[in-house]
Amino acid sequence: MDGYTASEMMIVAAARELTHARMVFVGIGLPNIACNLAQRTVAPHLELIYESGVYGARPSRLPLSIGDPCLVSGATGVVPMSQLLQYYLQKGLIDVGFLGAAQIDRYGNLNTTVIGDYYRPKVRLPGSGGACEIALMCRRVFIIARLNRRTFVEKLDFVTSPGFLSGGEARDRLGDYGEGPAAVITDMGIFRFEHTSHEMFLSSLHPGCTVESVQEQVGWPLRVADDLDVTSPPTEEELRIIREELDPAGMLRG
Amino acid sequence: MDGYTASEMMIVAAARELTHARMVFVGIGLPNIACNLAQRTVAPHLELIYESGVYGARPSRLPLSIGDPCLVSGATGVVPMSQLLQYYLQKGLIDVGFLGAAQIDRYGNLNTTVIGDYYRPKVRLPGSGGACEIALMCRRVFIIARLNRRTFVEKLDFVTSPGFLSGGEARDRLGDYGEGPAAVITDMGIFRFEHTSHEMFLSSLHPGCTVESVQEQVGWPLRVADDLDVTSPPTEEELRIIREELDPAGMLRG
Amino acid sequence: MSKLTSMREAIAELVRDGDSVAIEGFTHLICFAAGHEIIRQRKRNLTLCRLTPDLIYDQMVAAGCARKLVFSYLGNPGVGSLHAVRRAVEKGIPAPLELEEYTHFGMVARYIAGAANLPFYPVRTFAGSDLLRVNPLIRQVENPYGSGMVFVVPPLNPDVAIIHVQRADVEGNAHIWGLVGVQVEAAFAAKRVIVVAEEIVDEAIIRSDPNRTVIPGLIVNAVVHEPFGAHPSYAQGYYDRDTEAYIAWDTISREHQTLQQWLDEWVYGLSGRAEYVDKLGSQVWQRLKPDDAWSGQVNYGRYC
Amino acid sequence: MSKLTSMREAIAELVRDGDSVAIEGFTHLICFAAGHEIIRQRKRNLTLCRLTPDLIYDQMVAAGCARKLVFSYLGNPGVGSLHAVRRAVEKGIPAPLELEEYTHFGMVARYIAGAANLPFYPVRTFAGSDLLRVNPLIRQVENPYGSGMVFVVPPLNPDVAIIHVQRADVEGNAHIWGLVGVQVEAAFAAKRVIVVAEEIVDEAIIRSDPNRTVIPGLIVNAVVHEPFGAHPSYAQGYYDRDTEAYIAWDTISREHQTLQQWLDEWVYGLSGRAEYVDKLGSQVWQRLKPDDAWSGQVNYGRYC
Repeated sequence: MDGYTASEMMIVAAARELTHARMVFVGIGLPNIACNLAQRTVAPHLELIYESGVYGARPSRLPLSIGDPCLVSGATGVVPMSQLLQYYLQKGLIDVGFLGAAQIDRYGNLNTTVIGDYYRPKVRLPGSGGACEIALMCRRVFIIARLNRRTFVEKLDFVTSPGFLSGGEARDRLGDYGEGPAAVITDMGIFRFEHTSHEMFLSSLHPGCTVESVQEQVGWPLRVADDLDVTSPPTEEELRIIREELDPAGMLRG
Repeated sequence: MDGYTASEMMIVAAARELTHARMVFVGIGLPNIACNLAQRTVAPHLELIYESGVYGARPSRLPLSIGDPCLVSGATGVVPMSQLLQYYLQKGLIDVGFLGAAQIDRYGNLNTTVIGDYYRPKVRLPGSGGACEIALMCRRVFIIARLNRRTFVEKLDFVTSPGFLSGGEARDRLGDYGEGPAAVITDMGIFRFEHTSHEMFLSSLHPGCTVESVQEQVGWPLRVADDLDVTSPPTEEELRIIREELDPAGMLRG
Repeated sequence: MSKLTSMREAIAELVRDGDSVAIEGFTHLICFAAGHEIIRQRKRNLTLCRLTPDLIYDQMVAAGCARKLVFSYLGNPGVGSLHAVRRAVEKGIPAPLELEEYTHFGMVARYIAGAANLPFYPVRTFAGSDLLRVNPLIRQVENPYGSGMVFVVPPLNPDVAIIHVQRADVEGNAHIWGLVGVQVEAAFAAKRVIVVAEEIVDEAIIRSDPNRTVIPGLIVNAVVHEPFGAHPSYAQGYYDRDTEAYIAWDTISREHQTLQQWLDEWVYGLSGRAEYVDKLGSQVWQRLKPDDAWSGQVNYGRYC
Repeated sequence: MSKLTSMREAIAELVRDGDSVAIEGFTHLICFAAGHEIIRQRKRNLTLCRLTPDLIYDQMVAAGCARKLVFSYLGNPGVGSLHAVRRAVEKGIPAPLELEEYTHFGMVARYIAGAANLPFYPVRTFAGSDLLRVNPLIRQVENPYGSGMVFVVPPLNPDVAIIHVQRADVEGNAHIWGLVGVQVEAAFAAKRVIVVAEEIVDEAIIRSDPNRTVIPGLIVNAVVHEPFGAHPSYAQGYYDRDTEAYIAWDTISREHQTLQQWLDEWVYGLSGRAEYVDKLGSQVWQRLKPDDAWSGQVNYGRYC
């Protein structure tokens, strides 16, 4: 089976990263499907926690926002945001968070605030929401983004959510937070971060993509792993679960 | 009708102090009966709030502790202590608090912690519980105590709950807190605090008591109001409510 | 003591030009009916506080009610941008808009400090973010139990909080279920509180389940009965979020002109929420109506 | 994943000599069954944390389990003194007992800081109190938004919290109604959590009312089914507080000797709570049984 979309590849790659993960902060869209796929494959004990205050959701339909009422009915618990942010997230109970961004730099710092000058913005973006605290406090963070030069930039216009800051030990100096970005999952490949410099490198190419085609979409000279992998394509079972169980209407896998 | 007990006089005197009060932090025992009497007489809109987390209680029996289950069933609301202490008490929503003590000094400071040295106590008392924050944060505080020299002392062994500290502006210097003790209601008379020195003075004698008999029970030279009142004895209606409605078993009015 | 009044009177009496206003609710129970009445009454120079300004503040900004937003996420959730807010920020249309910006946790912490009468609230977020550079109200205090600093935010005490709930009695004692967001903290932090309820119930209903009471009447100034008052947001168990309306707003709001036409038709042209409900039509409410899913009961016990 | 186990195994595995232990519950849901099992297993050098040590810590102190109390109110509520604690403090019988003392608010704030992973928690209590003189852990930080200092307390993170609840599923997701005290904060603050339930229910019961879930299974290490496990404290809707037992304790505990005899008869001499329930006899349980008072239901809605 070689018919699958770039989104399906991203969902499958993200799900596989969750092997043995226990508690994950879920966003809507691809991360949500990736987590649901992981529950059915590599992480049967995965607990999904939504910033809106829900955990143990059993949604009867594909949720359209993290505040969707279908997440509440039949959930294990619902708590005020004050509890969720303090007793779950800040307490360090969450293993994994997913984030997207309008701009990403080589150290996994994220901008979702503004393009251009903060006070005279070219484009005013949504801002942090919970992204800054997720970036700091989840043990590991996965970034999901489609690869292109507007997104993967040399320098952010604004650091909304810290990754490894200026690299090296810069993040450690912030204090006792989560480990930071573990991987960037894109439609062309998977990036990880070097152990000491914490600079992003291309770790795995999705089938059909080349280092050159990836480099074209990245705004800095990209490092590439010596043992560059090729991502295993989605299995039939993975695709079946996505297409038949998680997104039968095809809203997200297109 | 001249047959009434000293406890009944205290209950009635305390209830009358609640004219127009809106929200009161209730203790068990005499304060509880006094508040219930006030609801039926001088303060029909009085809301009773219990440190345990209950407000708008409609107890089906005389509660035996502030955590009695009869306070919960049929109450308007129940909240965690973290909310009660922060959003109600510390927020300044509570008009009136009632406190008792093992020792009281002339400035309305209260000791419920220890008799003797803190580290080698003669008698180890319960400690603050919520008394210290009630003393600081309720707009006004009423102290209820039976008069005797062991209780009304020149100097406290330990300040658990601040009244006016060393008098004068000492309490104001603590910061933005409640007004402090408004009155001390005893079995022999009612004491209030001078406006500037904040020293306690005898304001009203209960019927049958004399200034001399009161002074005998107080461990410092007592000030007496120029216009010393005599407390009006309980009315027939007040006694009827106490005896027939609030304490038919006579547990607290004896 | 009944505080029941109409939305028109509640807004007229309790929301004043220049006020800071919090219409809260995280996705759930966002009181659009109150926002529309504020627009109709042409309130001006408001400071609008909300984690997620959502469509309601986009509409109020477009209508010229706001001079400032205090917020943490400026988006049309699941759809995209808030175009009216962006026009105000990027182009000053219809008027410039001041932004005071936090993270979700920062906003929640500001409400907690406001509700608890604390001069500041400590949080471990913000480290490494440029928010520190653009928001001088995020500060630090020293940890007296060890080394290092802790970030703090100041209290947020809106002049008015508007809290939509599923049911309340006439004194404003209210039950909420489903997402509670920061409704409780916003209500306790505010100087004045308007409770807007899908249903007004006898106090016996409230008293039958006191643990469900999240807003006490003792902090409530006015109670308004406004069924469907949260549409296109939702009320758990009563009606669904109207995702189509959220998507449609993206088109309506792209131009200042079309947005104003929408306001004329759906806000200025209507006397209140009852007309809005009628105009929307029964087929919309049929589409949004969920099936039943009952909670089951617990026994509080009667102690005699 | 079921965490269901016996009280014996839960205590043996999760409570270790030298641990700090919090058996919480404000008047309501105090887990005497766990305290008795700790006595039976002769755990030693425990630091016992609770706002109100109540009878259970009086018994544990008398049994020699404790080296320290962290607390805010040392009394037999509505009755008088905790005689065993007083003997330990005043006379060193059976051993000296260290005290670390706060107000109720101070203790609650310590649990909140512990649950929230904050290095301190600000409170406006303590001003003017001699507690400041005897407890060096109550400190101050400067208000960065104005003049003046604010009192703070450090986090309290017990090694073990034991939380009694009305009902839980086998993973430890638990519903509580009635007084909740600081059960939630104590549970999140603790390194290990034992949930003790009057009833073990199917997870469908928990899921039917998610707003009622106050303890999530994800922080729970063991679940114990122990009906009547809170006696002489109470479980709202299940049984009343046994005031007679609280009054009787005043006499039993006045002498070290009579107290030890009581421990022999009611703790050491029994294998566990089931025998205790039998020994107490059905007439006691009849006396403590409340009539029904049902909460009514709410509709969460099924969204398809």
